[in-house]
Amino acid sequence: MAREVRLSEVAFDPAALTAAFAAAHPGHGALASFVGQVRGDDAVKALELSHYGPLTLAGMEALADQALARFDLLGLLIVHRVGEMRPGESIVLVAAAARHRRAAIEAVDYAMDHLKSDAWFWKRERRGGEWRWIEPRAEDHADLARWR
Amino acid sequence: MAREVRLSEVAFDPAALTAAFAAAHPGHGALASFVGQVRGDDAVKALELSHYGPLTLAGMEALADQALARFDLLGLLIVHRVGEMRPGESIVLVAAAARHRRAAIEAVDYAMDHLKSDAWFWKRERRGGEWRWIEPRAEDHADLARWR
Amino acid sequence: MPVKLVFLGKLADLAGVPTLDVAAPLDWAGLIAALPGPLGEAVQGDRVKLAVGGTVLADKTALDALDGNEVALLPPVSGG
Amino acid sequence: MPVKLVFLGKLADLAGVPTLDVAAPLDWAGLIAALPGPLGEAVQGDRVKLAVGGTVLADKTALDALDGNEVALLPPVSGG
Repeated sequence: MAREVRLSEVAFDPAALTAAFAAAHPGHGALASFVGQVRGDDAVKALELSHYGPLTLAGMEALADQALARFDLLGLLIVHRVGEMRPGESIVLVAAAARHRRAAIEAVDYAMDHLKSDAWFWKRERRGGEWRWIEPRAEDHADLARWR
Repeated sequence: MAREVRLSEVAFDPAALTAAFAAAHPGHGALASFVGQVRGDDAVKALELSHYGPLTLAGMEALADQALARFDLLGLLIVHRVGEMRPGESIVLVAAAARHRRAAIEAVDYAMDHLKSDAWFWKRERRGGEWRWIEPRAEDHADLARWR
Repeated sequence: MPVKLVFLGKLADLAGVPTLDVAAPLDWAGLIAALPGPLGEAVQGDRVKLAVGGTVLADKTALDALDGNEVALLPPVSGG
Repeated sequence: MPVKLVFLGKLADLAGVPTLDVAAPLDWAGLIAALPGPLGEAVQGDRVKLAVGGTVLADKTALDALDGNEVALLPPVSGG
């Protein structure tokens, strides 16, 4: 069972990482993945994700362990970008390999809900020259509560 | 809003198709995908998916329309293989682009549940030289019932 | 022209052929009469559906296929 | 050695600096005293947590940071 958890300070290619993850789990049966990007359909010119070294990666690893314990997975990949990024750049990639589809899909859903509002990241966006800190929406908190 | 639904008689590359779908929806925000493969971890030597021309593709298109009506999507891609395939080959790919993650993830989950036990395919597998028809598991029917 | 029966999935195995031409017109009783033994029994099962000309019948016993129609015999599906 | 405060997210904006050294030892009252105005108010909010040496405190008012400790001030998170 492979667990791969990374922070990336630079742009990453989710298609290439997902293909490599799939290739590392031959005959897995089911592969679900999610890629979050900086949206390009509004006035947001840049997004910045900051993290805190002593907590962030360790927290992501603990999240991955929880997902592996909760769902019947063959492998889990979590990659989260930090730093400043532009519309269209990838923020986060989660991929899960499993024997059956719903374990893979639910693990991705679970990991994303936790990364969104229960992981050590702080996000701000720049609109019209002004940086503004973003907090999770009410839906994000409700989504997270589904797993408790 | 792009809806792309295909049957494939030959092996397809889910990573390349997903990357092309993502590129066709720049700035989408969220992209969820699922790939089902022939599992390679048991005695199954081959899998065959048959379909019925007058029903199968039209049914998949109707399913895609239902998903687009139900979830707030920017695009939806469904590719389903037919014919005989070997362990490791891809059977199905679903990818959904949306502004927000849960719409994309739920659309993939919804489409897969319907493709599994409510689409015009018939599946058999070959073990020890014998072909055996596969029916959905009880869980598959329960998964489908979640959406009703 | 006859009615063309198309057997899908395990029904094709039971039929031993993928298609079979039968005389038109064809109603439900005629269909069952045309399908001997295990195949006829299987087709009468709750989970087998019929489609005529690409349209699935809500009630298969209302089958009323005419010259040149294609009747598909559809056992439980399994995809993905 | 002092205690090093590390401000995350919007708290860094309020502080105007990413880090600040304060005298050790440092308890909760001392922390609030060291953080004037809106920053101190924000840190007292329910949703701000503290971590000492990479461990999040269950009760931030139990802060007891020693020489060389790093104290992170953690506002509500947002990732993904």
